[in-house]
Amino acid sequence: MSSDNGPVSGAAGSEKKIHDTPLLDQLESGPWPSFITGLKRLRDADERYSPMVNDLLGQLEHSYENKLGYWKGGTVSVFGYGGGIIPRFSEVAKKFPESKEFHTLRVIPPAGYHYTSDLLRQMCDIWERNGSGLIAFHGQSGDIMFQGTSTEKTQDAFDELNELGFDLGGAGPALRTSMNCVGHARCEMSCYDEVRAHREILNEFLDEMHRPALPYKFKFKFSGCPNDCVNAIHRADFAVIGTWRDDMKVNQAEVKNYVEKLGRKYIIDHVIAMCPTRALSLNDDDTLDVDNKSCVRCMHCLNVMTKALSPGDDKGVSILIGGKRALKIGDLMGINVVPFMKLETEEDFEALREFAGNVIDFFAENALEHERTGEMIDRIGLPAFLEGLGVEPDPNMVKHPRTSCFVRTDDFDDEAEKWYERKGREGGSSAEAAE
Amino acid sequence: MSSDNGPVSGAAGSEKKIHDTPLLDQLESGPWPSFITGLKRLRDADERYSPMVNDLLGQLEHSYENKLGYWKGGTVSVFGYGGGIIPRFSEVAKKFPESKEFHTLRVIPPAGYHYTSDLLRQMCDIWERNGSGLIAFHGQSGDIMFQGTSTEKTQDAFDELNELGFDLGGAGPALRTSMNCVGHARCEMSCYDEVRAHREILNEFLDEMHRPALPYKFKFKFSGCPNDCVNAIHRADFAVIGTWRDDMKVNQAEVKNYVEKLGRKYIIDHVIAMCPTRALSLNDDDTLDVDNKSCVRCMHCLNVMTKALSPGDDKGVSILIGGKRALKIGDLMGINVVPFMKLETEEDFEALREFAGNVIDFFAENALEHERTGEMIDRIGLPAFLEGLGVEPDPNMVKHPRTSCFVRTDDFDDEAEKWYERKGREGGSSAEAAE
Amino acid sequence: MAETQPRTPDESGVPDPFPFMHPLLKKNYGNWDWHDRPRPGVLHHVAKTGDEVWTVRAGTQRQMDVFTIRKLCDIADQFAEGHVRFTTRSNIEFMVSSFDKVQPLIDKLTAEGFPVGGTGNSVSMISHTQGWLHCDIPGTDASGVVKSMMDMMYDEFVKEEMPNRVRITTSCCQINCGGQGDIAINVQYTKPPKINHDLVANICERPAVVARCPVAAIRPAMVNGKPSLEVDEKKCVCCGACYPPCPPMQINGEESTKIAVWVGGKHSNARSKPTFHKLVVANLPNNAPRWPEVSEVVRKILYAYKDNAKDWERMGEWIDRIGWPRFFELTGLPFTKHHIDTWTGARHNMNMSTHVHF
Amino acid sequence: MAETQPRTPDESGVPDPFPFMHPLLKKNYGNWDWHDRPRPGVLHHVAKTGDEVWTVRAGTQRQMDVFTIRKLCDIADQFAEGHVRFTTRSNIEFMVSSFDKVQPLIDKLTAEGFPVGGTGNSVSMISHTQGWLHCDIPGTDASGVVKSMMDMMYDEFVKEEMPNRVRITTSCCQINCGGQGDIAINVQYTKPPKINHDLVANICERPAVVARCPVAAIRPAMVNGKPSLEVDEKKCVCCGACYPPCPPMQINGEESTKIAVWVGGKHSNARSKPTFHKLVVANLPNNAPRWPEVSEVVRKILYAYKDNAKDWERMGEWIDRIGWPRFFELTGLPFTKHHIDTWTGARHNMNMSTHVHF
Ligand code: SRM
Ligand code: SRM
Ligand code: SRM
Ligand code: SRM
Ligand code: SF4
Ligand code: SF4
Ligand code: SF4
Ligand code: SF4
Ligand code: SF4
Ligand code: SF4
Ligand code: SF4
Ligand code: SF4
Repeated sequence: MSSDNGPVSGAAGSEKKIHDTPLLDQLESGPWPSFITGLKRLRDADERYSPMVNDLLGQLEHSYENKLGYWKGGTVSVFGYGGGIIPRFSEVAKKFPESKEFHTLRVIPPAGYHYTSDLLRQMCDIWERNGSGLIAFHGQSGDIMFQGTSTEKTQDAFDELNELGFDLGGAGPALRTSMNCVGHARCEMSCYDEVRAHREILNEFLDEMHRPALPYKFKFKFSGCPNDCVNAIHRADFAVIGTWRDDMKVNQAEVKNYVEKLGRKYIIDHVIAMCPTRALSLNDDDTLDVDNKSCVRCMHCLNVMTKALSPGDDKGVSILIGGKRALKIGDLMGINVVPFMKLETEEDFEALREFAGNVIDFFAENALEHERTGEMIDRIGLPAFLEGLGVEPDPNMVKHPRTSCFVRTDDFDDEAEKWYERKGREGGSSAEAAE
Repeated sequence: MSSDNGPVSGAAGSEKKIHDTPLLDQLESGPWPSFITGLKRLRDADERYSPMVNDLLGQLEHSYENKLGYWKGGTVSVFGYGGGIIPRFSEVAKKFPESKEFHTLRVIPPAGYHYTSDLLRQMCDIWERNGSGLIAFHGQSGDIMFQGTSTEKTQDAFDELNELGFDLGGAGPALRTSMNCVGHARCEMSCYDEVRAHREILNEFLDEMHRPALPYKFKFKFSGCPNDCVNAIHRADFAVIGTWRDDMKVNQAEVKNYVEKLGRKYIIDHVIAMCPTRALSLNDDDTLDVDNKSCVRCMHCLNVMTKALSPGDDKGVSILIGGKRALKIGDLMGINVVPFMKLETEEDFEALREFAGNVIDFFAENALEHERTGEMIDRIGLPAFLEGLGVEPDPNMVKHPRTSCFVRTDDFDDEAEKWYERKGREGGSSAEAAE
Repeated sequence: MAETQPRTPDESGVPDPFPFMHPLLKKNYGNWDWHDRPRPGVLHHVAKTGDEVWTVRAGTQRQMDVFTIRKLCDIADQFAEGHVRFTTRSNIEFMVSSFDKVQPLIDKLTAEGFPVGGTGNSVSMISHTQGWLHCDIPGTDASGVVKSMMDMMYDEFVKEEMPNRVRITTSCCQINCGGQGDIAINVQYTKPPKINHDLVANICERPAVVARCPVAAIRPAMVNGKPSLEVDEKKCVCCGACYPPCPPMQINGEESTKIAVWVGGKHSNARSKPTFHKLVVANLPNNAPRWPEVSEVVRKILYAYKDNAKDWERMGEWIDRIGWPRFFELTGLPFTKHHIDTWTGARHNMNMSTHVHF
Repeated sequence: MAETQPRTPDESGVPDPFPFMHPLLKKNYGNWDWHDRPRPGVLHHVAKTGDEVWTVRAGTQRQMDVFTIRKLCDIADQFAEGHVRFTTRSNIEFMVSSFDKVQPLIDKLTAEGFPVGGTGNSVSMISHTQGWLHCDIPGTDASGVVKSMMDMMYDEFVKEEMPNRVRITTSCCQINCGGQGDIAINVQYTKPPKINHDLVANICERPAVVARCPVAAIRPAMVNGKPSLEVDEKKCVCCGACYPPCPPMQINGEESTKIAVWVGGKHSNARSKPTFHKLVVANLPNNAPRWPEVSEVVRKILYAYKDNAKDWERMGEWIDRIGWPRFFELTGLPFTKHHIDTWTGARHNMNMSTHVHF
């Protein structure tokens, strides 16, 4: 049980006892920046929030003692919106009255997490006026989390942030805040304009975010290449990941430099033998043989030899649907439902928005309550999902065709016809046929 | 509808019409040996069976016309046995009366399928006396199939074969006939005495073969090494496959010969880069670097360089449980339940027999009717199966540990204790600890 | 007494092979050193003792008449050393102790119509099941399919020109007594069973049949006042499992019984782990006696593999490298929704990555 | 009116980042050529225009007080160029246009207690969740666990001495808001929920709770005359999914709430496809405020990896090569029946081959 001693030495010299936190204090030592030290700084600073943070620390110490959490949910929102706030009411408010409410505002950051010092300072000021002074950059879904305010102050906090140009993110059974990797802004691997894709899609469906009405949450994530620096495949219902479909670019002179620097054996063991599809071979003259048709764009060789190898010119995205974590049926990764889609022209982006809309609509209409997109696909089968979306089956969607003979195939020939038709269509126009 | 024309020109000149077989006749052209030509030889030969084979051809032509089979099952057995005969009664016996019964005797061949010409001739003679003259070497389970005899002749056929030293194989819900690869008899990859293992186990449990009383069929198969030349993993409830656990043997001079003959690039692309665990590296002096701890004994490099590489000295077997084909829950492969077991001494073989007995017993007691061993394991979970057998869990049994957090682990520490105890025990005595 | 009391069997079990084994194999049992293949159809094994043995492998029709067997015996006696063995794939092998004997043996076998080959990186004999010849539930005839395909692939049996061995299987109903194959040619039903309601009550143990269905599509029902069974055709996956225990649930028929071709099954543990084969084409006609449509599909696959795979790559490993899109492109075969797994655990067979082949 | 009619929100959505982006990033947007890492914590990107930018990455506590944020802003203004970004892992990045500025910036950050590192083959910041600080269902405190582990691994953050990057995640309840990780440190419940039957009727929507259970272990029941819920403890897999919709089904407690450590999760598609992490140890005590037992396990795993993996191998790829037996040997950790999957599709995770590591 934490006891009280000493006053909160807040700015205005208010005379509230500060809680003893012997357990939390142990989290102040060690080289990594300490969140406890940070909280204490708040506790000891401005009276607008120091009492709240003092009691927060008290409750947290209480949690550390009893190894139990003491928050419960509730309903808090801002005018016009149904989500975006995570309301927290203390179950031990009697002991720690100042932090009896400790709500979090989820706020959408600039796409790609770019800030000026000026912007950050303004956010700090707003949060000192309207909250605890504690801000997290960022939540796992991508929000700036303004953590700790009262029901009363919630609207003001939002209003000020909103005036600054910021909007609330997602919570509940709704479209959620998204994220994109640094990509185009500072990465040579990037295969599409992540910021544009991210903003265009999310901003198109804001209604689904602000007024939760989906069967369950729905998340987009955007990575510029298969390195997937935002973990989209595992964590997004709809992952957009850059790739390319022509040959990678090879600078053989730079390849030779790498071979010279690292040695043949090193290159063979760490590049050639690590290619997942044996698409690489080192020639006897130290140049690289790339079998681009077998290359699966895993990025490995490009990652090792950044100066020698780069993505091709015919760039675009893959879309993987259905990633999520453990609840109910276990972790799911997204399935590659759109192996390739161009994303350059206005029409391309339009097509992406349309496809995203279709997926959301299908989800809204077909998922059971509290069922994620991936669970729905598992339940109805991928073919039914594709049919619902009007997406044509493609071998890149599967690791391999079915191994089970338990299926009714009497319309196989009709289905085959669709394939031949499609190939005919593509043959007329696409880049693949031009090879 | 096949019509009759011409007499059966059998030995004794009997005057039965031979059936027209225009469809079957089309299977006589082409370079591959024709079973139809063979059947016609029988039809045109000895009157003891030529009428039967004539009508058999008639019925078969009828099947080819209508694309339907016309056999049904029934009950036929020899004295003292409950299985081993596949009874066939014709549904079109009116049209083809001489082949109205066409039973098959499943007979266990010499382990490894070794024959003398003399032995084969004796079998032919017996089958001319007691059957159709049609013999299959061998059925997919490993039996010699003496195909086509009447209910009446079945016992005689068996008696003669049995006098010759041959016994009936399995059918029905019973232990089935097994097979082993050529192995020790003519293969340098072989890691144990397949003939001995095969014969000792099967002959121990003959009762389960001859008097079917298991929930469903149970099959053993024996391969001398992981090349698995009898397809044991997919097709056996109990697969015994040779392997070794010390270092493979490397003759570096022969390695160099291979590199010289085939070229560095070839060896790198076809051996080094094809090793599934990147356990190989080609040194700059054309010798081979083998990381034996990472090698999974896949056989590939040994297969390519038969003169340079061979299995180590500390040989033994892996046992995989639960393979089967499609019915009910889909194809299953065996799970590696015993990653390593020595198989050299009398005690080793005794231990194998005992383990096999335990598995059969567990199957007999726990499987549902018409449930194969693999299906049972799927239903109860591998841990329960291991516990039932008193087999300790080993990481080699799994591709990787569980990825699902849905499990109750409150006795984790007790289970951990068992592992440490076992490691302690092994540390005292085993080869692993001696590394 | 001979008539009334039959002979008691000698439960002798698996026979000892040593009395029948070639003397050099017996002598060097467990003591071999290395092998190579001097030419297609011939293996050359060298024992640690220095002993050498040559093996000549030849194709047979498996289901043999005694005259064929006796002819092989004659060859064994006259051109080899009286000892033979059969392989897992029903090929016959003649062992000889001197290389001199190899060519005459090959010549004789060839002259008598037994193809010499099936070794190394060739197409070996198709693993063979029963079919119309003997089985009680067949959708097609195994022997006819095997003969037709082997005729088409004869050259690839007697040569060793494939990237690695090609092991083909066939199954004459969806029970699939044939194994997994680099290529598998299997009956695939395409319609739910047609029930002869008059017979069900007498012939079928109804609860057992209900239990046999993998998707619980069968339920007991009264039809025309008789106890029978009903199939929910929306659920039925046309597996045919109900047919053996209940023959009135006829699964076969012109409309229903089709052939599917699968690829990429593998039993060996060499390089990649063993795998199941995967669907390539379904709904091919069951076109006895020669199955030309099936033959054509198999041929396409075989030669796409031959022309494109790297040495040592098995069918499935080749496709893993080049990717399924290219496989379908190279073979000119279609990819459809039916290729996408819908069975339990289907998700495990999906592409949950950005690894994509263009 | 200001009081009675609140402000209508400007539904502005995702803000445009360009006004905040470093000018060189903006200028070369989509036009970068290559990069390298001159030292741990520093990235050097070269654009096709020839422009160069250096990025210095530093660790933060994510959950920051405004004073910490302002300190970072001061550093950005004085030692960098006023522009920063945060990474997927809550590290902060300062972009500068000349290499000269790198060292002073590093020195300042270090002096102020912000570790510079987390790039390339280092251990980066642990992905961080809420825990006792804010969540309504936590089993432990994320911030405390992260702080404790990062202290232990500090050296590996500021150096680049790992075979490849190490990405660690933490989740403070079994809902797992943290992702997959090379190493994952997650709450693992070990007991079925304890039900406060007096509260169920008032607080819980019973059918919704019943539906939430993945193994159908919950059934409606009358307890002490009140409608409540019952758990079949034999079936219950202690997942905690019933707790959020029904807080009287308390899943947390000293006896129940333990920590499990997992390894080999991977998000990138580099070389191998993305994977889930796998269980290594369960039942570790939830020993706040420093979790020494967890720390020790993580340390063992980390250094076994560091000492044994080859360059570019991620944790899971390393283990795939050396094998799980050797992983358990090198770390000294136990393998138990609980490591053997029992969830739907368990079979897919079994070793169905003779590929064995000795
Ligand atoms: C705040 C945050 C953790 C953090 O500290 O970063 C978080 C916190 C919560 N998550 Fe989460 N999740 C957060 C990102 C995630 C992620 C990661 C992601 O989005 O990439 C996941 C895994 C991906 C996914 O969507 O599956 C995640 C999977 C869950 C789940 C399980 C969903 C599932 O289908 O398996 C739940 C439970 C639920 O939704 O019923 C959940 C539920 C919750 C709740 C609302 C608990 C609850 O049901 O009451 C937590 C509120 C904590 C609080 O008091 O603020 N949270 N949650 C993250 C959101 C911050 C933000 O907006 O940026
Ligand atoms: C004869 C043979 C095919 C051949 O021509 O080689 C054969 C023929 C039959 N098999 Fe088979 N199976 C034969 C080897 C196999 C194999 C291969 C093996 O043993 O390696 C398999 C796959 C492995 C396995 O055991 O799963 C096999 C899987 C089946 C199954 C499916 C079992 C399953 O659990 O999925 C059945 C159906 C059943 O048992 O109910 C079956 C059933 C049958 C029946 C008895 C059909 C029936 O239920 O009435 C067939 C009798 C045909 C006949 O008239 O002789 N047969 N059957 C093979 C046995 C010959 C021999 O004794 O040597
Ligand atoms: C004779 C036979 C065993 C028997 O007891 O009958 C046999 C004999 C040999 N096998 Fe086999 N295998 C035999 C069936 C198999 C099978 C089973 C099958 O065909 O159904 C397999 C598994 C096939 C699969 O994976 O589906 C099999 C997979 C192998 C492999 C692995 C090849 C691979 O890369 O995947 C090797 C290694 C090699 O090729 O060097 C091998 C190697 C060998 C060697 C070289 C072993 C040796 O050192 O003597 C033998 C000569 C092979 C050759 O044909 O060149 N044997 N071998 C079988 C001949 C069958 C036939 O007539 O065609
Ligand atoms: C800044 C950041 C993106 C962002 O928008 O914030 C980023 C930036 C870069 N990543 Fe990443 N990655 C970032 C999170 C990730 C993540 C997600 C995560 O950590 O949760 C992953 C997936 C991790 C996983 O698989 O679980 C990720 C997997 C990669 C990889 C693939 C590595 C691999 O071999 O598996 C590369 C390639 C490489 O290492 O060269 C990569 C490469 C890069 C490069 C080199 C790209 C480039 O050319 O500029 C960037 C510098 C990396 C470095 O630290 O040396 N990045 N990168 C993220 C920094 C996180 C941090 O502070 O530690
Ligand atoms: S995902 Fe690709 S494009 Fe995006 S930052 Fe990572 S490496 Fe660069
Ligand atoms: S990107 Fe990956 S798959 Fe493609 S060649 Fe390089 S290592 Fe191989
Ligand atoms: S399984 Fe191995 S030991 Fe047996 S014949 Fe084949 S290669 Fe030789
Ligand atoms: S046997 Fe297989 S795993 Fe072992 S080194 Fe050779 S190729 Fe690699
Ligand atoms: S595959 Fe079917 S039809 Fe062919 S033998 Fe086996 S059970 Fe009979
Ligand atoms: S064919 Fe198969 S799925 Fe259809 S009813 Fe019969 S057993 Fe069931
Ligand atoms: S992991 Fe659990 S306790 Fe932690 S933030 Fe997510 S829901 Fe809350
Ligand atoms: S803890 Fe999970 S498994 Fe147990 S009753 Fe609750 S929801 Fe069901």
